[in-house]
Amino acid sequence: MDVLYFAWVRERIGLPKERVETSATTVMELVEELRNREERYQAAFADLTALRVAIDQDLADFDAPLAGAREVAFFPPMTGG
Amino acid sequence: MDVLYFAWVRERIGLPKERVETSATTVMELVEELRNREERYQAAFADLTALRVAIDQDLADFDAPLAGAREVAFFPPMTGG
Amino acid sequence: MRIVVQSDPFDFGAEAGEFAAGHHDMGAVVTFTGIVRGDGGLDRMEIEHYPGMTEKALEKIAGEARERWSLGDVLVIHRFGAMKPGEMIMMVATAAPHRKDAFEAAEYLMDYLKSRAPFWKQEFTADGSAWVAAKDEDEDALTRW
Amino acid sequence: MRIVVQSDPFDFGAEAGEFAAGHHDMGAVVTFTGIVRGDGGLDRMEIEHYPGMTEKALEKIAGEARERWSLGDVLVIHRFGAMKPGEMIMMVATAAPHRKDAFEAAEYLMDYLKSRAPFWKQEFTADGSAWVAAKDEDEDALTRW
Repeated sequence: MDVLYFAWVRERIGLPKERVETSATTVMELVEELRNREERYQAAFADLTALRVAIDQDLADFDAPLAGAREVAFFPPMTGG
Repeated sequence: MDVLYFAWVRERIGLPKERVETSATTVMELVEELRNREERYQAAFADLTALRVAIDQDLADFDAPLAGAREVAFFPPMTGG
Repeated sequence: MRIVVQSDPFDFGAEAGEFAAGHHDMGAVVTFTGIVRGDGGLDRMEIEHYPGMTEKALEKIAGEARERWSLGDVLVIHRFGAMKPGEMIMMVATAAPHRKDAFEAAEYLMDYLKSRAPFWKQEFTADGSAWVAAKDEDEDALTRW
Repeated sequence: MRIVVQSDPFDFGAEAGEFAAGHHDMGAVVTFTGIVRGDGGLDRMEIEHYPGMTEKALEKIAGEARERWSLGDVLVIHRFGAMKPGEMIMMVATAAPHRKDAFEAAEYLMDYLKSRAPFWKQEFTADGSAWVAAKDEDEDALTRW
């Protein structure tokens, strides 16, 4: 699946998008996998209350299932308007 | 003093403005004087809850004093906007 | 602050654009414009007003809004005379550092302008004319401020 | 209903004027526009967004407003990329038969757009850059709807 990062999440991880092969069944499992990769992921995912997630471009919860998801995005709370 | 009429008050009385010599000390006394003049005044002032009054271009109450007033206006509730 | 009372049409887009462009230190601009609705077979609307008191009342209302909210600027334009369905009757615009102030001040201006500025609307249809009656809900709207 | 997401500047006055002129059966048009404020020594703002999701989120928010209020039309324009103090960031416009609906729908659009549309602001000053933090009050604003 495609994993996208925006704003300071993108900056901490150092890239806007990557292809991830995973057997994670929930967003939280995916986060755990990414955290175990490298320190920059740990830094980005240190405080989940400061993060939001979207599955296939819809806002979702961290315990949401990933079944069938093509695109998961992580980002800080939005600041539009 | 000048007495002005607007909207359907003007239509009922048949003129927009007139000079009135009066010794009325309050708006209510002026209304009574006008009511005693002719039927068209009675028609215009029949229901005071449907009327508003301004003294020298400021909204006022019917029991407001007229001392020093140069201009008194009677009209229905406003419908601007 | 600019208060305009006129019978001529005004260019809402140009006024709104100019108002917003003039306020680079304000983060939020809200505009409201009232348009003559064509429903009910309306042919035209005529608005009577009280020259002198109208300007005074609008300035008072705008001044009260400026005391109550943190505003950079206020614009009120209100027409009188005859207008056809689709024509703009009036507009208000508010500029503020924050959107809450801009919104609330614009609603306050509208609520007071409706019931406290000396304008009277008369509607003309093929059947004749009728003065628009003030609505209880417009008077009630003032109680929230 | 028109939703526009673009990096180019837009002409607020022209958009507002065209929107209002197109709605002769609506009595009330409300617009909001957000402007880059120059305070705090801001040199420029850059807005990042999530192409694809942005349009989807804005359409959802506008659709919800149309279900909730009696609206004739809705316009949302939101920019991304770099902009200087004084430039317009975004605008919404609502047209409704009555002013209460037009005002409430515009405020609803703004409240949701602030916290639910995937935009992120970054401020640049002479000292460097910082991501704008979401405000608790913006999240709290959603609870009133």
